[in-house]
Amino acid sequence: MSYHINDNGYYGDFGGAFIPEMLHPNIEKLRQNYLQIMSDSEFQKEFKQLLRDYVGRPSPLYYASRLSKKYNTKIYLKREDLNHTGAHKINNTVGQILLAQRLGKTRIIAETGAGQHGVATATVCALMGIECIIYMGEIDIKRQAPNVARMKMLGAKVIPAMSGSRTLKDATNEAMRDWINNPLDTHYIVGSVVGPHPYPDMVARFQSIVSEEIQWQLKDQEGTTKPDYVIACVGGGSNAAGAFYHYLEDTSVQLIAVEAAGKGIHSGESAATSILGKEGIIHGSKTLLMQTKDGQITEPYSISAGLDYPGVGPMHAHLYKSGRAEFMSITDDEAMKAGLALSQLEGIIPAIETSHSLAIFDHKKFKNDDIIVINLSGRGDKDLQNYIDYFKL
Amino acid sequence: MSYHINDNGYYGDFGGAFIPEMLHPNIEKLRQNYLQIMSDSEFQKEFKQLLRDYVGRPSPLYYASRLSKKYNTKIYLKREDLNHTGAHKINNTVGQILLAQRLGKTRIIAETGAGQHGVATATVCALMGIECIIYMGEIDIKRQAPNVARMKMLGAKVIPAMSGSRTLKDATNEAMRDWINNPLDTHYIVGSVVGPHPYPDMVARFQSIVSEEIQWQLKDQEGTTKPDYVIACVGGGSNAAGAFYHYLEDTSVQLIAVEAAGKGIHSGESAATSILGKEGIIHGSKTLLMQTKDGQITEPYSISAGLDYPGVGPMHAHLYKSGRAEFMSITDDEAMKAGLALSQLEGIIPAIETSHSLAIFDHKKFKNDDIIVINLSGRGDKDLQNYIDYFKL
Amino acid sequence: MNRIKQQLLTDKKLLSIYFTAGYPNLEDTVSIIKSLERHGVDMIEIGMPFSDPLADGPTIQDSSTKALQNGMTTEILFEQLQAIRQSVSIPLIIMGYFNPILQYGVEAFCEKCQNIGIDGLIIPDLPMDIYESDYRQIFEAHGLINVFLITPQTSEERIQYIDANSKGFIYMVSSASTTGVQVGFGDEQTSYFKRIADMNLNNPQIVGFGISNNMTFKQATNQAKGAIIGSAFVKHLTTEGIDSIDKFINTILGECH
Amino acid sequence: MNRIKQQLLTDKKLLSIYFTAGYPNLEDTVSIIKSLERHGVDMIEIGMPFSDPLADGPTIQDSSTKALQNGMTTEILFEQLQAIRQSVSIPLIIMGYFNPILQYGVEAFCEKCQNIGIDGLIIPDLPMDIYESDYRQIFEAHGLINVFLITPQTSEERIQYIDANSKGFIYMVSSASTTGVQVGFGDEQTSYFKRIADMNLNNPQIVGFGISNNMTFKQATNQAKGAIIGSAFVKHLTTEGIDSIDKFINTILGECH
Ligand SMILES: Cc1ncc(COP(=O)(O)O)c(C=O)c1O
Ligand SMILES: Cc1ncc(COP(=O)(O)O)c(C=O)c1O
Repeated sequence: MSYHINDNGYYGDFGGAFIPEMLHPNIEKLRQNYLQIMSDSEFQKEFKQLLRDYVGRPSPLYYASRLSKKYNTKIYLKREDLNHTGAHKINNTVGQILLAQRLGKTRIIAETGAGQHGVATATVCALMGIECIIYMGEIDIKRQAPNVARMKMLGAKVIPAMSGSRTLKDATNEAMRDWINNPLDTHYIVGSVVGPHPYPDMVARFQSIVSEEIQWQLKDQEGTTKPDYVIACVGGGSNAAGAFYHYLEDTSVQLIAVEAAGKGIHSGESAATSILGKEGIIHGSKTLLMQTKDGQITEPYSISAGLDYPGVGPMHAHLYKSGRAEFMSITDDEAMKAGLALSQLEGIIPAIETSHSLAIFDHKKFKNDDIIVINLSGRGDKDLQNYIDYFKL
Repeated sequence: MSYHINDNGYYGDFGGAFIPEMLHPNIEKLRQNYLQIMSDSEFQKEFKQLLRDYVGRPSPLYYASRLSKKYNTKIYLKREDLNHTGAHKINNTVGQILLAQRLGKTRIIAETGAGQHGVATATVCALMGIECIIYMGEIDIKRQAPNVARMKMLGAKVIPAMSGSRTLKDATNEAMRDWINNPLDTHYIVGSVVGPHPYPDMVARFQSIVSEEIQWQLKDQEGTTKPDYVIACVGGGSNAAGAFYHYLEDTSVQLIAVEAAGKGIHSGESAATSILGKEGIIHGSKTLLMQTKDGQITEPYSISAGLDYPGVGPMHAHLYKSGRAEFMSITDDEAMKAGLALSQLEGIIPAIETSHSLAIFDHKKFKNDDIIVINLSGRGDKDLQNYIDYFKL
Repeated sequence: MNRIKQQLLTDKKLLSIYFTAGYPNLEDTVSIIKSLERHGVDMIEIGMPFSDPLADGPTIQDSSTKALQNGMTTEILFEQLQAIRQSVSIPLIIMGYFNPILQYGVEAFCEKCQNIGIDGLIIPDLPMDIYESDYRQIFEAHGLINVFLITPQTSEERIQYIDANSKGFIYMVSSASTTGVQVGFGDEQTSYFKRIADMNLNNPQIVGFGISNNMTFKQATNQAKGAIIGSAFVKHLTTEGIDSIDKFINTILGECH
Repeated sequence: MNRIKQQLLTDKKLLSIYFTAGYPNLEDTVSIIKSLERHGVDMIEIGMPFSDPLADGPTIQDSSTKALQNGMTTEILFEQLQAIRQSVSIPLIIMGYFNPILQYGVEAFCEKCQNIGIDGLIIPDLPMDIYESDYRQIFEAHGLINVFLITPQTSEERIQYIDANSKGFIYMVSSASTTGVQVGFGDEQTSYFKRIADMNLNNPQIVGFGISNNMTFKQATNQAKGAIIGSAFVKHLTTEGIDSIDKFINTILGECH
């Protein structure tokens, strides 16, 4: 069984491009060109150079000795929090802005949840001098205020999404509407491995730099390119896709995807898509999503804006259904505690999204010689107020 | 003429250790041991490994093409903003915490202005599991709230300095008092190239990694290890010391130090130490400082908490007096504008401290083939509220 | 013969009206349909409300949210329409996003439509290639016409392809926009209308998006076979309620139709 | 003979009092000095206020800030002391941080002190090695004794070195602390006092820091030659003003001295 995309744009049963005709020209142009553009050597050169000189790659693979000691196993943190703008999201936006330029686009739109993708998009737009519009749920605008401020500093226009749950899902709807209304000059920089084909594959390829680096970094430090486990949180699934990518076909490496259980999986306030979801269509792709019996998309909940999404990317739906990856879910409380623990054990304040991955050690035992790589997808600066309020610091 | 420290702990006429007897044992122990500890190969190995895997070094040397175009010259940004915790300060705290461990210390104190050094100190203390107390002026606690939140998340205790101007100078006094009261178990991690010998030299050596990297990075990109100019802002002077270090003796490389002119050099609200200061003693070293005729230390002012200090390190006093470096001063308004400009030109939101360096292009013309390296000492996340309020974004 | 095809054979310019089922009130569906037919509308698109109608503008989006809050479901809609053919004879098309249909079961959905007497479907997020490979057979087995869209950005080649695979009419989106965004037609649209007319397609075209009064209706149907009004009608329902539908239709068709 | 040396030759235990010049009021300096002598104090340390007194605790720090706000300067202090020797005969020591002295000019400062009749200086942030190399000659040329500190952390070797270079007494800091922090002496201090006494230094020792009442005064002077009170006296001035200095001295020395 393959875990990569097939020629029709599917991962197993999931994927495809369920899009309104209005988006057809844009999506089709992307589909026809993305692989060729991305494999062009000039593109690769420019991409790699920006990743190095602008983003600050390679991000370190840091052996967390105090955390390892606490759980009596070997834990490496892949430090995407050290990237410019503070999360893995920028790997993708750097790639897509170069692609957008080659497609002749002069206006960029994006959706954002935690604001990290919005900031990463506003950043590359500033870098290239391109107009930038960011859609963000009204609730998320409130709970991720620092990132809203950053987008404004970077010259982007932030438009609140006022419908539905006023979070990531609704921001995505608004971005798609914008694209429908501005098909010629605009490129939509989707922020995760979601949306119609070729987005999931394209974003996964841009993020695959993460596991590409893990391979040689682990080789340097442990003498093997293969960890026993790779662990990542899943909102849409881009940081997980990046961390899993080069290990997808090698089943000796166990993959663990961590979702947000919010106030508890069965509390009615959660975003644990794989467990609670059913197959369906959201934002242009067939995947797992949380929905009513009637096919209405459910409003998810998580304390973490970046995981507060009712779907997962089609790659992850496939990894779940096929059993290739283990899916776990972590509540708000567990995540917050794990975030504080990492801060005080290793001096790294993680994004609340990432804190979900860090919380699994209280649920799952590992052997003392297991090599575990956790994708530390982002830093917690954007979440400080939430942490402070939560812990009454 | 040498620009490095001499055997007596002086840079030319400046430096020394004007300390109360109560600090003598600590300072003396440091002085006797720092060079030996720092040159120990185990120490170097651990230090370099933490810089790589934990801090994320090397920090990129990024060619800022849009900025270069705007000013018709070649501008490289040394990306200390990409370090873990977001500024150059951590280079020094990683070094000092390793040193403190070797000196058998179990409690760490530090002063902080912008909060970057406080965060960097709290970070390494969490990393090593060592108690951490941070002194911070009450005014700075207000204007750098995100960093206060970070220190708390990291488990540090933040104690407000309520005397004097309630900024960096007063926090430093409090930290010294603490050290006097706790001479046995405590190491004081000074955050800049200030304080009694051997601090200025020790901090400069830890920060010298910055120019060490610039040399080979520039060689890679421009075929020469030597830029025409190296530019850095100066609060106490540590980021400048790091960026200048390996170029100090090579006068073909011009050094520019940028100070905060606040509301104008002669407004009475400024921190332009070299221009306004006279020789004297502050925080244990003989240097240039802003003071009254009567030798009372003046309360400085700058919109940037990290530059809001009435002294400069003795190395910089010497660079000023000898003419080795050119000193410029930039007002609040000029700095804020330059910060916004970089955000929107290059997608990098700088710390307000750093924005001062970026503002000099409106004061000084460079040739179109000049190679200029600006030390981008930190990111602006901590300053977002100030930027937002200032520009009413 | 399918009622849509029949209606397309008449030589009048067709007025088709979209409304969101369950809006303004859950039980308004049947009254609205009857009223529309009574006042001269030629075809009706019954909108199945969806939580995330990404091809629609704020008006239809809001009406969908309200309809769902009113309790509208696929099941209830089918119940409401159960006896519709006892009183209504113009073509009825269900317009809905694909996920609710998928959850209902595509085959079950089509069967239900057939039993009720629905003539066609418009599913904005079911692209033609997926329809062709996976669903055409089912739709056709139940006598349902699936209507495809073209836009000003659709390439000539793709228009030909859509035309070749369409069985009733082509839904011609007047401009690149989600519903309700346009305010009137300018040169760009006029030349687009002409360009499509000149292609002499097999399927007649009905123009949708941006039609809100007699002028835009006339512009739209100058060369096309008909026009669809959505947002403007939903807005009318919001402000005027369901009792003055005649007034709305009259302003569209002009006083003396 | 220098008044300090003379005083040290008496066999009584010496009480030395520190106060901040210009506090509580700018003009209190002379009255305080006179009152202290009148009520039996053996030696006085006149504190020159400094903006950043980093070896002092909050009490002395606050009094310094207030004194500066009151307008105290080096110039004014010298003016106030100009005629002090007409009425006061006990040793007078100026205690101040080095920067104001440096700005005044070390030589000019010493000359002024000599003219006034100041006997010694305590400059906490002027370490012995710098004093030795740069300033001893100047101080001695003007008959000034520079007093050095030792603390519980000072090594035996360094104590010997300080003793060898001291010319009056050694200021023995009772414990590692900025002024005003201690509340009483425990075992640690007692054994420290004993350890120093056993060294049989050339210079007598006067204990400072943490002396606030008769008990701590007695403990401190059990083996040392005398004790210096700073924070406790400044606190007394703050709460009681300058008129009840006798009461303060009495509690320190015990009722029947
Ligand atoms: C730090 C961080 N981690 C994870 C996520 C979740 O996104 P994804 O699942 O695409 O990695 C986000 C989204 O904003 C994020 O900011
Ligand atoms: C980002 C940044 N730059 C510069 C400074 C000034 O310090 P220094 O002059 O020691 O580099 C600070 C101090 O906090 C800082 O945070």
